[in-house]
Amino acid sequence: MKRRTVLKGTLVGAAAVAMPFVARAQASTKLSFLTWNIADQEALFKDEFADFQRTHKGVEIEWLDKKGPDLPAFYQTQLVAGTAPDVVDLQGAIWVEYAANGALLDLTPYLAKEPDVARLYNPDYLASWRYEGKTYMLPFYIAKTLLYYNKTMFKEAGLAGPPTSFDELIEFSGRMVKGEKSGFLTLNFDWLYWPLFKMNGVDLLTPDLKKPAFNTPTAVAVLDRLAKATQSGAINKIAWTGRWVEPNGAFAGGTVGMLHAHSSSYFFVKGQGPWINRDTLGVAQAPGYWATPTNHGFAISKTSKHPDLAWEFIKLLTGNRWATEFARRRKLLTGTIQADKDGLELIRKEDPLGGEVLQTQLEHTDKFTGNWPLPYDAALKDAFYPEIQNAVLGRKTAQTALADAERAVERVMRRRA
Amino acid sequence: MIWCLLAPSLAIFLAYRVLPLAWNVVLSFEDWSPLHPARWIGWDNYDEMLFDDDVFWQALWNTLLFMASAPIAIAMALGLALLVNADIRGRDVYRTIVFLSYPLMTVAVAIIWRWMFDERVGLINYVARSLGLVDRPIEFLNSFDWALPSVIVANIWQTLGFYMIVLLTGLQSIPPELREAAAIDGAGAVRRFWAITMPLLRPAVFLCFVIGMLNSFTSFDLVYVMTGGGPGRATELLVTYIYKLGFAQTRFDYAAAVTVFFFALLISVTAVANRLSGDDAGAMRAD
Amino acid sequence: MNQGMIGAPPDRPRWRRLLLNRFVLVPGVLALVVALWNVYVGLHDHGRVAGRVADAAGRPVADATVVLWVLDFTTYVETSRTTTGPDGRFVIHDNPSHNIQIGAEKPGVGRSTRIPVRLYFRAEDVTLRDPLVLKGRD
Amino acid sequence: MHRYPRWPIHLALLAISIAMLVPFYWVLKTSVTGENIFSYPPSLIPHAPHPFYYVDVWYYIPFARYFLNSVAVSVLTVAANVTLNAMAGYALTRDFAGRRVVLMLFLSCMMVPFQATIIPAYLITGRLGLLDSYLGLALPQCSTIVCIFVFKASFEAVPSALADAARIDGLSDWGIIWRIMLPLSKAAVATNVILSFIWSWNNFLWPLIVTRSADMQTLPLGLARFLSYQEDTTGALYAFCIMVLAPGILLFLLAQKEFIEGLAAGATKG
Repeated sequence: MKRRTVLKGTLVGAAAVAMPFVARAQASTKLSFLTWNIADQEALFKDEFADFQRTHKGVEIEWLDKKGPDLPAFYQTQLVAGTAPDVVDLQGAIWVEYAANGALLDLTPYLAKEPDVARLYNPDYLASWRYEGKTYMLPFYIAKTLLYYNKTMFKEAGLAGPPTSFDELIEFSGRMVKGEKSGFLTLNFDWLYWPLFKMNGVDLLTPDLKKPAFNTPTAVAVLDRLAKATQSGAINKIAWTGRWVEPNGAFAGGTVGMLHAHSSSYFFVKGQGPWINRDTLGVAQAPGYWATPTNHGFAISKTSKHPDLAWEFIKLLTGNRWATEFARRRKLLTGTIQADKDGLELIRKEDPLGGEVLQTQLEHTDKFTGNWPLPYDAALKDAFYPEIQNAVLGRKTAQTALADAERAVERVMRRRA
Repeated sequence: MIWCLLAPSLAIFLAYRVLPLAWNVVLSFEDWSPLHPARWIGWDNYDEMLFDDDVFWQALWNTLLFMASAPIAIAMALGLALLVNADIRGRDVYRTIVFLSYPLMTVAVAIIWRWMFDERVGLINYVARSLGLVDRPIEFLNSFDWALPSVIVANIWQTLGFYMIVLLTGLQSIPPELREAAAIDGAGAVRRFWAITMPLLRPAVFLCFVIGMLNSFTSFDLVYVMTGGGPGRATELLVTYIYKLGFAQTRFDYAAAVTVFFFALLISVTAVANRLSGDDAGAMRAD
Repeated sequence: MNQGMIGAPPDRPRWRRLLLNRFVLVPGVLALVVALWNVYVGLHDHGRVAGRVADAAGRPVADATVVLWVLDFTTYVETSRTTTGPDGRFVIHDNPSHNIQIGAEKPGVGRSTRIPVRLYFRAEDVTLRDPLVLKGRD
Repeated sequence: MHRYPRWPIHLALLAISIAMLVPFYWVLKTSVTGENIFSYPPSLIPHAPHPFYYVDVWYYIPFARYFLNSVAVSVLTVAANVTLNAMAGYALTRDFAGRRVVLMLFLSCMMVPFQATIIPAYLITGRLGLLDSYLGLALPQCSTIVCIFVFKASFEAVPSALADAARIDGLSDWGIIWRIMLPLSKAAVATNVILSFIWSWNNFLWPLIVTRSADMQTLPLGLARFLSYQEDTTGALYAFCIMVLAPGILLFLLAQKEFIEGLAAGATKG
């Protein structure tokens, strides 16, 4: 009798201890879904999950959201532990690293099986997720760089419109320098500054992506001019040192002539700059129409136990209905053609200037740069950018900086490729 | 019985310190990432670290500078300790104020100081400018020359109080008779300090020093939030580099090599410091 | 700040030493404050926003349309509207937010500027001190 | 005996105190004034202060929930630290074979940078089935070396006669720790409480990795919400800083006397 109770006790205890495992084992139809710093859209996601569960009875959805810099740390730890989320929202080029190392599911077969799905999306954006001929992600939301300019400061400097060439860009910047005022800012993470080089015909790598190609006289000249402009204050130093808040904030402060950034900047800047309206803020493509995309896409982890379910899930999220809703609520573009058309209409009504900004994101989408599908993009960035900083902040001459950058990049490619 | 008492702590350290360290040691000889199986590659990682990685050396140098700032802080703290050790009214209040910054969350400290150093609205620049010390603002955290010192300042601000308290009690544990006797023998204040106070303070100083070294990785949050290692590599510490290698570049194998090196470095520095402080100092004393 | 249980005179009865020391009192007081605050919130969160609408001359304006905008992520979106009574007063009953804007208009009399209203907690009941003043007839 | 003027000391200390306090003031000021943070010059005294950034913080993140999580984890950590460290500290005051080895082990454990141990630590926690649980959050910090030495020091200060007498009365080691050592080491306890509280309260990287579900997040993770894109959360960010720091500071002010004593004991005699 007594022994039995004891036995029971121990069993219960054991069960309690083992519970987490059991729980994980039982959740046979659970989709875990990891997003990249977009916790503010909880309401939307809840609606979307409900919609999904209506058609897929008894599917439990676990939603996780992590801040940008933290997400890779989290996702990789989960990979090691074999508990990677089924669906993950990835930004920039990090997906290539995961794809190349076999962490992500190749979506090409699914797209082949359902040809009309691919037709939903802007082909250029969809194409930016192709690696070795395979597509790994569907567009969640999209953005590429453009040129914002402060019309008031342009008038003061007697400038008619936005620059149409690198020379003009530098020259205009110089003309707007006065006291606290400077001429130009760019965001610098994720190669967002690369259009400045590309518009001068400078390429980072050879077309086969095997060797660095940036250490040319032209590049030296470009970098040198950027450095000189920075020293003279025509280009605000924050362009090379700030990440997100600093450059956008500085532009919102109304003392910087131009901001080279992607569409998300608009809302941040508008939030902080009371001066901003259609007469004071100009929106244009960067010279040469070159732009660096920073897109968010949905990938499926290869370790997912329910790849088909996950596919259904991201199809729903990126489909017209919810993409439109998302575009409207978050005021951005999703890469889903119809959704962006409708969403843009709605946004134009509420906020014409915002509409203008987003319009640029759908034009010249054939002129992407700075989005090389390389498995070691992060290492490359880390090797290359500090040298650029050295040059523009006057630490090294453009020549030595690029030479050192070349060595660093070659090292990465030698070690990683 | 003794071991039963030690068991829980030992178990925790085993699980969260020793095993991970061992893991790093093994990994440092492998080619591995969360995404593909491990392959033994011998000394390659170390070879790359020592002979083919400028960033590593830069980070190492910065880390050493960071550690070297500990003595400065300790010296300041010692001065403070002497001040608050004087029998004056309200010294408890002073102690509390100076110590107040130690318990703060490092991430928050970083944010606070990013704010203090800010170019436009940072207090430091504002004061400097209104006093006419500088004509245009210094972008502390964005300049190669200022970034590391700025981070160090923030670090000192946070740890100063801790050092002070440790040294303060060191002072108080010195029997006053000694000093008085010396005074009677006609030793001046300065001489008394060097002949009597300092030697007896050794253990406390040593402990401060050890803590100071540990700072070089406990202040990961500080650097990570304040500068993220930039501009360029100006504030890259070994810890931030390890973190970046692992989680930004998915190179845990290589990061492991750096970790092992870092660990060895810390141990040896501690051992040396221990020798210097007369072998039986502070926490190291075995009896 | 340094007086307290530790170093307290031992002659005091045990229960007082255990209860009447700063480690118990301070958290206790805090808990009390929080509790009271929650009671207050509970009694005042019906989402009532009351106010008056007047014209440029300060006369109350009857059946003017009053609109409530609520901050949604980055922009304010209209959530509800009502009309003023004969005495120019209005009451909105369904404000869900703590960060809102109120504006009024009446064809022929004009429109008021949107006044931002910040509340101490969601759906706090408030009565606007100044009336919404309609200007520029359209 | 020796008289010296007090005022220079007061002057110096006053200056230092101000220097130490200014950053607090600056952040406090920013958290209550919404002045355009990109305009120069900043105002030294806050004009039109208002508490609404704090209201924003409260609603930006499920503050209460995160707060409770942080508290739960911290309480766990503190309790564990006091008991385990007391046990270990006591053991280290006794003589036994391999004592020096243990000491060396502990000391070298201090030298392992946590950032490098995340992955194995995570795997181990997973093996224990403690992922995404309070215990899993607390475990790595349930015993901390510095605190062990604090206990060791203050136990050594207890006259050994007491312990011996107790042992003769047939009191077990366990009994000695609880009945004799701890009551005589209030300062050390306070130190343990505060240090372990601070460390667990401020922990950022570990919770980031081990928590999955939204309602297991701790306060430091809430910070992420304020570095978000698109919104201007600057004012709220500093309000949040204050709100996160307040508990730690409060606790410290409450127990600072004992804390400082205990820390000191551990420091010098350890």
